[in-house]
Amino acid sequence: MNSKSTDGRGADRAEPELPASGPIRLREVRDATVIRFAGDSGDGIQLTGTQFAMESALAGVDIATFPDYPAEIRAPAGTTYGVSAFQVHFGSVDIRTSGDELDVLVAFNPAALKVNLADLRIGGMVIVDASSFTERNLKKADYESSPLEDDTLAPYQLIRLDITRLVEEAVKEFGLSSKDARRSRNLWALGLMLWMYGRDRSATVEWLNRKFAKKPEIAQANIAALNAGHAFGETAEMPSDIVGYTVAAADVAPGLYRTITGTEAMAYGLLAGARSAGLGRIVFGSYPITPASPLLHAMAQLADYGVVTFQAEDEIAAICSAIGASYGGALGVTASSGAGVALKTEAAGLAVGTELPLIIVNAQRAGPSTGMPTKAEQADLLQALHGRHGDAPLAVVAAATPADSFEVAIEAVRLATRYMTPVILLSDAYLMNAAEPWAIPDTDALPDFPVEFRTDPEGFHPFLRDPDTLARPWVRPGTPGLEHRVGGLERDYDTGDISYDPDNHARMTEARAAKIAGIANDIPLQRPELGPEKGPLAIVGWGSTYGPIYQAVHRARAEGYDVAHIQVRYLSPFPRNLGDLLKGYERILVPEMNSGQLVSLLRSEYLIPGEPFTKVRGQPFKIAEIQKAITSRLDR
Amino acid sequence: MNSKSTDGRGADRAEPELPASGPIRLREVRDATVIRFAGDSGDGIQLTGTQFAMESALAGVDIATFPDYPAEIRAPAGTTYGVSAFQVHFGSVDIRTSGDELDVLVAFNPAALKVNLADLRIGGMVIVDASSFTERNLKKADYESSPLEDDTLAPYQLIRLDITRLVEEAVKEFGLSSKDARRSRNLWALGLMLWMYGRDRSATVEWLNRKFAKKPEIAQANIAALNAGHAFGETAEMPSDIVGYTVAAADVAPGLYRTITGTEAMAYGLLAGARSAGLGRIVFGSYPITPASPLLHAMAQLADYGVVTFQAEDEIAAICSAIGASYGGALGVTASSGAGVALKTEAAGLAVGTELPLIIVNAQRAGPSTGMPTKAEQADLLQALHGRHGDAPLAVVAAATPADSFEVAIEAVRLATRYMTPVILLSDAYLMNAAEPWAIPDTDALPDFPVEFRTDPEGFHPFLRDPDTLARPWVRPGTPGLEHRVGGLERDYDTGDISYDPDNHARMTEARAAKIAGIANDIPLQRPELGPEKGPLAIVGWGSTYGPIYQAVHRARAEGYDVAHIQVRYLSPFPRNLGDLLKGYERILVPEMNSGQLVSLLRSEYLIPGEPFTKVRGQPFKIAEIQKAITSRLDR
Amino acid sequence: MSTESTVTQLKPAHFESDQEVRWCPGCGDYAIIKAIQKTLAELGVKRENTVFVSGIGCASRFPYYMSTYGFHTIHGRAPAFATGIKLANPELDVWVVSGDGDGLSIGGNHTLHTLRRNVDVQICLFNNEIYGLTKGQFSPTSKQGTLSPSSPQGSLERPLSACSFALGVGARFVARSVDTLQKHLIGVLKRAKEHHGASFVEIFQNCIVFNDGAFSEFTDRALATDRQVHVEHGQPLLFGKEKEKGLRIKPGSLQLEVVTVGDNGVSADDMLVHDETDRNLASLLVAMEPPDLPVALGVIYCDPATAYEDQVQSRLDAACCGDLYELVRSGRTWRV
Amino acid sequence: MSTESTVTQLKPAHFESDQEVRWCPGCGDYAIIKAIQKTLAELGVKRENTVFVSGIGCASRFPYYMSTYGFHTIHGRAPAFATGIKLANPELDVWVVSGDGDGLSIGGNHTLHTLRRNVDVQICLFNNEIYGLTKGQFSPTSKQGTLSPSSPQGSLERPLSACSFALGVGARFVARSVDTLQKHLIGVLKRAKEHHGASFVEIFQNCIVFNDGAFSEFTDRALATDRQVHVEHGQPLLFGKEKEKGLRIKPGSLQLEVVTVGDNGVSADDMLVHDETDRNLASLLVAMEPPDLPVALGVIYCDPATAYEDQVQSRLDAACCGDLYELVRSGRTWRV
Ligand SMILES: Cc1ncc(C[n+]2csc(CCOP(=O)(O)OP(=O)(O)O)c2C)c(N)n1
Ligand SMILES: Cc1ncc(C[n+]2csc(CCOP(=O)(O)OP(=O)(O)O)c2C)c(N)n1
Ligand code: SF4
Ligand code: SF4
Ligand SMILES: [Mg+2]
Ligand SMILES: [Mg+2]
Repeated sequence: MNSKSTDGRGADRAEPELPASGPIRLREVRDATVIRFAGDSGDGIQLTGTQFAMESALAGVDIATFPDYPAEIRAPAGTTYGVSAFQVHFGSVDIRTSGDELDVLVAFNPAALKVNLADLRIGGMVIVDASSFTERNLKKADYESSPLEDDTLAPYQLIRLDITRLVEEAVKEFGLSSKDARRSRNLWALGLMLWMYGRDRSATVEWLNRKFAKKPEIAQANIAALNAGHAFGETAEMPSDIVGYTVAAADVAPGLYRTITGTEAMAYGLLAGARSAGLGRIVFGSYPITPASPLLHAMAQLADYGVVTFQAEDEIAAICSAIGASYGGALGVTASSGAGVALKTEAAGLAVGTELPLIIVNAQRAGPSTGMPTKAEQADLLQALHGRHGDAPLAVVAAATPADSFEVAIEAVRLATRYMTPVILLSDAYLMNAAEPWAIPDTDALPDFPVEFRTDPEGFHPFLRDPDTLARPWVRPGTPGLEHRVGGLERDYDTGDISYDPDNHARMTEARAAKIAGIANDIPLQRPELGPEKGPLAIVGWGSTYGPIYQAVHRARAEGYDVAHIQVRYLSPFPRNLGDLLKGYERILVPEMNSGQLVSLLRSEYLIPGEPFTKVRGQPFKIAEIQKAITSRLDR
Repeated sequence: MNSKSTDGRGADRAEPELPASGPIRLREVRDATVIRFAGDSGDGIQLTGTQFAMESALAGVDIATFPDYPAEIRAPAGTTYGVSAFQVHFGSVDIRTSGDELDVLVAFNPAALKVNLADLRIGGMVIVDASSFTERNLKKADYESSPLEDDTLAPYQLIRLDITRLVEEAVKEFGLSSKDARRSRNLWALGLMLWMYGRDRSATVEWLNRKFAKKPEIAQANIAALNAGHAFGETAEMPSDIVGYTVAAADVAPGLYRTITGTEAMAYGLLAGARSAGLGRIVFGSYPITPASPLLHAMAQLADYGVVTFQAEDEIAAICSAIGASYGGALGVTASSGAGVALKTEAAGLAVGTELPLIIVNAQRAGPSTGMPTKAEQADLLQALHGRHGDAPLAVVAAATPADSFEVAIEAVRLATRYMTPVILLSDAYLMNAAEPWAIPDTDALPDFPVEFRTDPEGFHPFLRDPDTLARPWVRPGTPGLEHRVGGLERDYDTGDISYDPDNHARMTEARAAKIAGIANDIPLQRPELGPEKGPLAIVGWGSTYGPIYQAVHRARAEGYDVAHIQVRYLSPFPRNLGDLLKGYERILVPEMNSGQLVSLLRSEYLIPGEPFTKVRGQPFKIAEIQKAITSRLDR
Repeated sequence: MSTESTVTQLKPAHFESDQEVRWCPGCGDYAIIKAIQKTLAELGVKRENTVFVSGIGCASRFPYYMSTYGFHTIHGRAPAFATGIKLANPELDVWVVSGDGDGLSIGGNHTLHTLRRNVDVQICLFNNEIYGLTKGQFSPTSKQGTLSPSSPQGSLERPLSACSFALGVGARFVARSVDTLQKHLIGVLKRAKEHHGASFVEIFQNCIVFNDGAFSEFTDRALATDRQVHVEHGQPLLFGKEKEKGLRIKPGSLQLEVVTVGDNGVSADDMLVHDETDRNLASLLVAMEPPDLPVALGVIYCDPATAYEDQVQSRLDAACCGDLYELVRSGRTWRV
Repeated sequence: MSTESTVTQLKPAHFESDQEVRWCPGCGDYAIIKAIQKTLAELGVKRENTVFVSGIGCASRFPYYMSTYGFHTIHGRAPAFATGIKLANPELDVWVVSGDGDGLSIGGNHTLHTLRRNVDVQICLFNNEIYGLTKGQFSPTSKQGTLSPSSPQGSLERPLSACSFALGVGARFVARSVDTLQKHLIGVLKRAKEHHGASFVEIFQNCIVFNDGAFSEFTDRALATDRQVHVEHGQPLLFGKEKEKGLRIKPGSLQLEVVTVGDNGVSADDMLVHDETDRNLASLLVAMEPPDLPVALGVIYCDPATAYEDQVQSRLDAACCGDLYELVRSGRTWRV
């Protein structure tokens, strides 16, 4: 988490103080812990995890979460492909990933155990609802024999609880059907885990009362289950080998915090950027696609903030509507993934040719083609740079963490409007869904870069370039005297009219390239996130590999390895000192969730022997994987 | 021209023998000459040029031609943007370009003079139809005063002829309206030029009789005009400072020849490739776009050869129909340019994922966006390699000359069918329209690479890979027992079923990459076209820069410069020795009609400091430009 | 497999693939796949000659669950792939399975031109009036005001009528049925398969998760008989519990109206008789909406015309396999 | 410029840009641009509030020749750009100029959904039944058998009827005119401009170079009066030299037929009266083809509904410009 200090404007507002953690038995103390709740799509796993994360955050520990739902379609109950999971990594050190191995796995049925057990560290704790390990469920999960009976779970600390029965008891006073009662299993488990980490339950109770305001008996039953789970831990009913853990609060920068997903941060950032540019209206043209749809949904919530969402008939219409909106004087934004982004490349070329501002968000997912729609990958970088016909340069930036998406989105808007260019904003399936605490910024203190629409007819032509930025003027249709035509045919440098003149084409091609290259003078110089400016080894990352790289470098350095972490936010153009900086290291290692795309750009651009370190498994890197790569290169 | 020797099968056929050039006055002898006919779209310029080229070819000289039409829309007569031109480069040395500067310009009106004069070499000859230099026409061409009167033409050898009047006289016996009479101006001029270079007229006469079989009087009038022009040269009426030229026959390899455009060669090559693969049916799915449409038209002529052309509703449907056809067991081919190619990238990704054979022809034109639709550029190379979402490797080859398009097309079919992969075949606006003599191959001697469709259900699954090629089996629907499903979702390596397994995704991603990389072992090693295998300088080209590079290197070497020409036909994968070969040169210069795309690939791939030499003017390089680049780098 | 496929008469189960069906429990798609498998079995088609082509969507997962040839392509483009398959091999029997988003939103244009060209494929559009696979956004057929993740305040767009669209673009076979009406659906599918040329079949399909009850207004047991008219060529357009109601042209107008037998002297013969070759009648029928008018189900329009690929094929047959050498040496040549 | 644009009443010439018009001499587009310039002048619109958006094609060069705002976009997508412009600024008056290839082939789907959503733009489709700019290939509206570079043996596809398509997808304004009928065309264009919501205007346009005389069958002087019926709301559907012929519903059917006043007792009042709000009548009218039936020209259908962007705008107006800080600090927060 990128914890910038901030005094927000909240100082004058009443905020909950850090809850004192309640009276507690002997507890082990841990730096950080990773727990995962897993069960059927129908078991309310996502809510359980979110609540646990919230209570932890409220307790002031740092957190990172990651939901992992089944492929898009709701699968039949009990099947392995119907398993839904939610992982929470929390601790007193700063947390930048959702964690490698699990310390605790809570499995509501055999399928959930089957799918997730591999991620549990040897010796880790697995809590199961024994009552769900029926013949039928075992069969659905392809278990020959019950893992609770055979020695499948030998390497782990197994806690078998008859959660279903316990819940039914807890709620029977409310006279719910046993089917409805089972629905509270997740809250019972949540109660137990909250107890285990000495967390408060009040926020959850509040939330349940709000959520079921219309059905108080359901609220009551759920609260009863929650308390029962907590009590179960507290009381002697708990198997003796279990003790609660304490995870002390992290020392994060002071300020007002909330948790935020990459999707939310992106939506807020786009809006903040538009406000900074003085643009009252965003036209967000999009077509649903996993994992970009959540951004469409988030933007649709912002109608009260001058955001128009247009669900187009396809991705082509989506980007075209956004370009049209920019021509019309609003901020045009479009977002998609995979196949949908491919469909936008023709129109993106028009935006390059007509030099209109435009934001194209690409929530990358595993390809090629439909690939694995819910899984993360970084394989669209070269497409972002070169995936258009003709020489069609534009700006490309990438978000590094969920919260970082806010700042990167603002920056994208700044570049698009200042340079009259499309900007591709790269995110991915992991970043969009992952969450982390976010130091709420003072929105009055955000950068200010108001657009000046041209209104003066004097000497105007549509491709008259600003000497500094080489940007052409932006004109709002409706402005008298500035009526003009733009289009995809090559334009005369001096008049903006159609031109087939060979020299003019060369000149315009150079101007378009020079304009984008010039951005390098308007962005921060590249600095390492961690480690020295020269040295034996630099780990160079972009996008969502930030977390694992940062942690790996952090740990390696703690162990005395001289390694640096360089995180490239600006991918087109590169910061102007990037080449020199990189040449200061003997070795360059570039971890990417693709077949080596950034590394190929660095090699071509700077002729440095960057080394690819690739992972195309639709999953984030594990800290350990990168740490191993570091040590193996520096040992010897 | 790539004059491979061939004895064709024509030996047993009666072919016209080399015509003895007629009795001729004192003639200067020239190696090679470039002449250009220029006039209104309506003046029959293209026919005139084509006929001149044909007569020259029949006379055994080597030729290269290039038509240059106005932008797509027919413009009003007499305007500069309505000017149509046709250039013929012919000579006794081998000709590989349509020529740099003009030796002779024939201008039918002021606009034609205005537009083309700049290309005439100082001292060159300009022949004008004086009678068309009227007030009105001069104004349309924005001439303040008549260039025939002022000293605009001082640097040149001006021949002002009252062609219109001369033609009217020549044809009056046929009682045509003077409007119809004017229509024969082009033939009169053709007659004159044929005389000037001592060419025969019989083929033209034949052709006129055929063309106007239904209107004999028109045929007669045209022939009369043709003869009159010729006679005009022959007789003393010719200004004294004009003499005829002789361009001796080139010593090209023996064989049966015809002239061929890149479009024709591509169409024939695709058909030949399908025949070599044993595929009786090609489904050519396309949507009209300049400059790819001519290929659609050419394929539409091949219905009798098992070619189905499908004019789809758009480029997406076009490529999808082609992929569907390949799934159905035919050879699917699609072709487009610029914007149209961009629209195909999503579906191309599906062809990569489902591993189906497919040929995608890209007739590159000047971009970005609509750009300059009739002009040539090479700026889609990086798009061809990287312009898809996800890691989606495929094969990319490029044609170097019009005739070469035939061989490259066959090779594209071989790779597509042998490796079950889409192949992008790069051409451009210049190659598609340009023509050169072609040694007609013995079609029985063409390579043979029959496809073996899988029919055996034993142990079959759709992604079972051939151990050598890593290609999956190709199955014709209709085959009993092999019913199977393919799609865009990731497939299990061992069963072909849908799989979201992370390790499997990594394995399949590697397999797809390895398959394409493996092609490097199945293509010729890279060899220089000219010059040494090691040395101070290599000029590396791809596509239509072949001609000017070859000539420039040829000339530089003749002048003693130690330079090599390397022409890369295979762009993905590169020939396996390319890196080593290039490392053998001190300097690498890469001329490209783009902002430096191949050079960026070479730098990234081999870490060699390749130097870009770019030209983005929508026009081919001039030999002199490249020659100068060579000498400037080797002098000192 | 190979052995089975030589069996002349296959059972519905023979058309199931070995893949586990992964639609939500209770999804209307289960009923539809059963109906299609039954249709194929009853028509006695060969699996190896049958190809299911789909785009992307819940409905589009269809091919994976069939034991025939199948191609799960990309979103919206299935009709174009299907056209290519028919051009490669007109003998194949090609079915397109699509959804309201796949076939009418992103894919509307391909559906349009495939119907216009009259390519001999069966286009089955599973209309659940929602984007299922992407978790419930409104679609082009969603009712105005639909609350969805992308329309939290209710969708603003006026819905497209799939069948009016099909008729407007020149489809020669337009039919409609409902996932839950097994017998009726199978009857309609058989007609679609038998029709030579493009057949368009809209199937109302319930998405139990994201748009449950979208069609209950006319599919609820209680309402069905009064709100559905099952059209049959040559039969009067009657409906209602005792077929006591019927349709006729409101005199002096071009509107349909419901009349009840017996009411001011209306007799059964006054009712309009269905003529499936009458395009004008078809457009009136597909436009009917409850509660005022019943929903028309069945083969609403069928007026065959030559199929596109037949014309292509006959041209190829006319003159095939010209000699390659003759071709390349065509035009003027010379010998050196 | 700036000064002119403050002049209240502009002349047609004021709507000409400084660019040289580059259509082929004799192209029907010249007449159409004149008509549109005259329409704008007569309606007294402001240049600065007018935007012409086009795709790619000869017709689509249109915006370059107008002195208003203009956007020459990419092939087939103009309606989507136009929608974006209206969403950015609903005040602007947006015209889409497209061709039969641009608007019905590659762009068919965008035309469809823009009409369905009822975005307030005027879509002028210049239908010359050919791809002009790319030198004459057949288009989706070309007659079957059209000889063209891509159909040397004649095209096989059945043509699309632009207006049947528009009605089928729910357009609320559908009209037709001809390039050469200046007065009529201007009248139709004015109605289109006045109609709030999407207006679809098909203009038969002669491509003198690649498809000359495509419409002569009903535009030739000699034939015009007998083969064109100019429809007007509330007026009987009469045509012919002396308006002696008329249209009526063939009794007991849903077909139109031509009857002549006087013939077996037919009187002028027996003729059908045009009701532009009747969608069913409209579909019959647009389907009429010579020689049996006259071609219907004029405003064939007009039945306004709320425009898409008006609904969007009213939502924005309802609650605008929320406080950013309030937004980002929403949900549960804590202080460290
Ligand atoms: C090019 C592209 N755009 C978007 C998507 C995401 N997507 C998949 S299915 C779908 C719509 C599904 O709705 P529908 O076609 O009605 O099928 P259903 O799921 O309702 O059966 C969308 C938008 C995609 N896969 N590809
Ligand atoms: C994506 C794309 N595909 C194809 C083309 C080539 N193209 C330009 S205009 C056109 C069709 C023109 O026909 P129409 O729309 O009827 O306009 P017209 O020229 O007849 O006025 C085509 C295919 C293009 N420019 N872009
Ligand atoms: S989401 Fe709806 S359409 Fe999709 S499988 Fe589930 S119920 Fe069926
Ligand atoms: S080609 Fe046809 S449509 Fe295009 S400008 Fe010429 S005449 Fe007009
Ligand atoms: Mg749906
Ligand atoms: Mg047209």
